[in-house]
Amino acid sequence: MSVQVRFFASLRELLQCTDAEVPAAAVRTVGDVWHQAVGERAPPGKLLMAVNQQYAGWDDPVADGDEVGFFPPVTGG
Amino acid sequence: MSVQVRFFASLRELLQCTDAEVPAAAVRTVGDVWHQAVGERAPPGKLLMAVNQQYAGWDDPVADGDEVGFFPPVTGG
Amino acid sequence: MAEAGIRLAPVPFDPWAELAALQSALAPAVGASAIFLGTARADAADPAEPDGPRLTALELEHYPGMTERELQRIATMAAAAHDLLAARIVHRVGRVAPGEPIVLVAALATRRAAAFSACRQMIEALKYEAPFWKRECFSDGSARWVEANTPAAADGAAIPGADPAASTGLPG
Amino acid sequence: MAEAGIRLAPVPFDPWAELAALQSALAPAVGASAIFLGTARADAADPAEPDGPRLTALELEHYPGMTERELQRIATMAAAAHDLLAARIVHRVGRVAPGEPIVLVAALATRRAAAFSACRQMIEALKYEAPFWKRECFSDGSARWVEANTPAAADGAAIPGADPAASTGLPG
Repeated sequence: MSVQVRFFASLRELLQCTDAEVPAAAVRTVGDVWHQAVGERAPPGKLLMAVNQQYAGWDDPVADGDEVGFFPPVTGG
Repeated sequence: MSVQVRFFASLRELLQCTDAEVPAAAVRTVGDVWHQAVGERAPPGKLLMAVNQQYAGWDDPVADGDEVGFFPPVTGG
Repeated sequence: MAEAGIRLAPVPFDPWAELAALQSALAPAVGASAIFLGTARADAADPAEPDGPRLTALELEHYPGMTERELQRIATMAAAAHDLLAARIVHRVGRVAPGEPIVLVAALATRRAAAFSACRQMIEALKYEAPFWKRECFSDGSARWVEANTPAAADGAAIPGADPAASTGLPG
Repeated sequence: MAEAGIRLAPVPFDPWAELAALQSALAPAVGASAIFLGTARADAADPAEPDGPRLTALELEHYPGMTERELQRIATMAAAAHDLLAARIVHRVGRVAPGEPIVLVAALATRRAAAFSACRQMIEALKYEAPFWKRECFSDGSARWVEANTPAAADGAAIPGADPAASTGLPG
């Protein structure tokens, strides 16, 4: 009964967070997942997020078994 | 004392003209070269022309030793 | 139905061999192929100091699973929107040396307008949507994350809605 | 100063070998390469009769001297306008079989916007300004001259002033 949380690239280094797991009962939205995993620290100005590997928003719902990713602007290509 | 005249592609076939030479004294402009080489036949609606291998216009001047090319719209690439 | 193929390459790849195979598989239906190849440059760490530390490698991180999914979505959408015969995206991951290919985007079509538009659409979408992150390593041992790709508008092409951050509803 | 190279190919050429050599000569300065390849399609003579006679060859006539001059002008202008590291145009002449390359246009730059713009500019200029003429030969033994290239506007890109006919001052 949990939500997997993943951090990438400079955000992972900034937070010094490895991937985490938060209790599903404690979160309703992506924003909740951030605060459960990271604490009270405000998100950086440009933060991207995904639920189950699809782009999502701060207020999007999250359910048991979901995977939530947080990452900085992408710089591929 | 002459101007070389060259025809290309469908225009060459249409006119059944091979390359030609016209006396320089008889021509002042590209248009004069056309009529000296082809006769009274009006030019086709879409005709391109070049003097010394650079695009030119019907009224551009022509001098002894010049090469004048007439051709249809280009279709390369 | 257009072939829309994508691939992550953990080691250097040969874009020309890739293209030769794709082209010969689809000839003589193809009339126009538009191709973009992005390669790693040996830039100076600081443009103001051209004799200072230089880039010795790029490290390309990605989001396994999501990255492939995004690339496939981008290729499939471009193939459908422009009626392509084939769309192809190959992107390196891992450590990339200067001069090596990073990304190959190819659009094969009957006519050039479709090929060009699709190729451009794919690389712009990839730059702003595909989860890759570049870390630059320099000859003095320092390293830094690239903060953002060049904005599309400043780079000569306005790509409306290409920035997913604009629609996340993030406060602030 | 950018290398702006052009070549007429009287026999089939390998675009990928051409590009591999160009790219490796300029790496690691190059960051973005935009490439267009035009190839001969085995089209039906009449689109309304897909099972009718098909194209068996293209015959490409050119204006020796003027064609090279125009291609060189086009490549040099694009290289200068977009600050390219290299511009390259290769164009077939003579008899071309379906599936074979007709034209290769490559623009190598540090950044993608310049590469794309230069590549597109070169192929559009070539289509409307370089003196080449295509004759289509079909499986029933018939042949016809292609009358004009697809207008740039209908093909998705308005190229102001690309039609030299507009400025010839021809009466009528």
